[in-house]
Amino acid sequence: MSVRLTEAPFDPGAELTAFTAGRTETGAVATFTGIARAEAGATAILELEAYPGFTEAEIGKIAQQARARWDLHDLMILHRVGQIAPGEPIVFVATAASHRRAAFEACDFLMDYLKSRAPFWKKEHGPDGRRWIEPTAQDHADRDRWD
Amino acid sequence: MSVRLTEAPFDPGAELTAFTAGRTETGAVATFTGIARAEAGATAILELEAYPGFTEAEIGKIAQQARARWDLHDLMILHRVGQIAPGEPIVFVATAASHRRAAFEACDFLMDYLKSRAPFWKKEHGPDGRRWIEPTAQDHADRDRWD
Amino acid sequence: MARVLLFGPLRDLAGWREREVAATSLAELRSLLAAEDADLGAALGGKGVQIAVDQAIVRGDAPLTTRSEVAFLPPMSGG
Amino acid sequence: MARVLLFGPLRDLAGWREREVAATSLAELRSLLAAEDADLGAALGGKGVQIAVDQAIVRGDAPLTTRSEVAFLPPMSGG
Repeated sequence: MSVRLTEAPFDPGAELTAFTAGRTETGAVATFTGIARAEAGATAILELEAYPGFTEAEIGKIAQQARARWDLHDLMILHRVGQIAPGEPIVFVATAASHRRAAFEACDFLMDYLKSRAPFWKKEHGPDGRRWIEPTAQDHADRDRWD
Repeated sequence: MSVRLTEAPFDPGAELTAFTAGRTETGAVATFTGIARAEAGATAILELEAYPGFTEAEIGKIAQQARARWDLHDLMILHRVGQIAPGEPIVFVATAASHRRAAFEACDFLMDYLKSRAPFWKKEHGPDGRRWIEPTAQDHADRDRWD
Repeated sequence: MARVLLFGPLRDLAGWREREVAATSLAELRSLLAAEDADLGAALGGKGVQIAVDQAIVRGDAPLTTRSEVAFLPPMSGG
Repeated sequence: MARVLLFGPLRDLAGWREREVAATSLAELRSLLAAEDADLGAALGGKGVQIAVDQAIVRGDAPLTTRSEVAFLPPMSGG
């Protein structure tokens, strides 16, 4: 299991290649990649701030919940911090299980929790200035599906 | 949108890299990779037979259903045929959308339909000989969730 | 001469994958194949076996031309 | 000298991200910060602001040592 933050851009494909390598019993790998949207020029740069140490530990608790709930062989969470340009990946989550239902559900669950509860502070730098973003009502509703 | 069959092994990571490249408005990419399981030595080789032309066309119909049902920017389905060794990827599905719920649900839907309805014939070559495989009751139940 | 294709367990049962058969209808083709190999004839009419003529699923009889491709598709395994 | 960290909009409001403050409890630390900057003092007590001492969330008052790290965490954006 791995939970990492990175200031540098990353390639989700390279992460998937490494995550799937050598798995002869896994059967199913689900992934999610979140990409910064340009929103037709409305957002130039996204700035994500974490609390190093604390943020990884809180995400690790979410990961442990997923492991308790589904029979997973492995999972990984990689999250960008700092300045992120449109088109760059923000988050990559991968789950490995014997069967696809567990892999899909755990990946979906991890994303819902990351989007609504993970300790990040997010600022959009757009043509109309800067603004801090909070989770949307949809983000909260998505997360509440798992209660 | 792309639907491909391949006799050669493929790297799901390389497919994901290509699928995500240059997407500045996509937001969300979900993928699923199905990998041949060794099942602790019980399965040595998996043999997958397709009906070239027909199989791609039938999968294309499933893909069109997904596009009608969810607001997708793109999708791809890549499927191995021929002799597949344990640990080798069998199927890779990727979906791109503005928001993660559409990407996840369409990917999940495509896999359920591929596993239960796609025109493939699958044979396991194990230590106890060869046997043809049909979809499991679980595969049918998974697909029926979408009716 | 329609081109006949067998898939999956049907191919194992028949011992061939592809043949040319002179038949002007699906019904005639099926009786020719059954006359040669009764087990195969029974299997071709078995539960869940679908027939595609020129890659489109057909039910009941269908005319065949010399260029027709007839595929017998046993229950599919999925991917 | 506890180390004080501000995140997100609190950092923008205060104009600093990290400072050393001499305080032996969280309550003392908060009054010192509020005495210096009333807007910040109000924001630190605002809705949804959590406080972590040495990376563990605390509620109410807490003693601080010279090595304590105090983080004020405004409502999180998620990833």
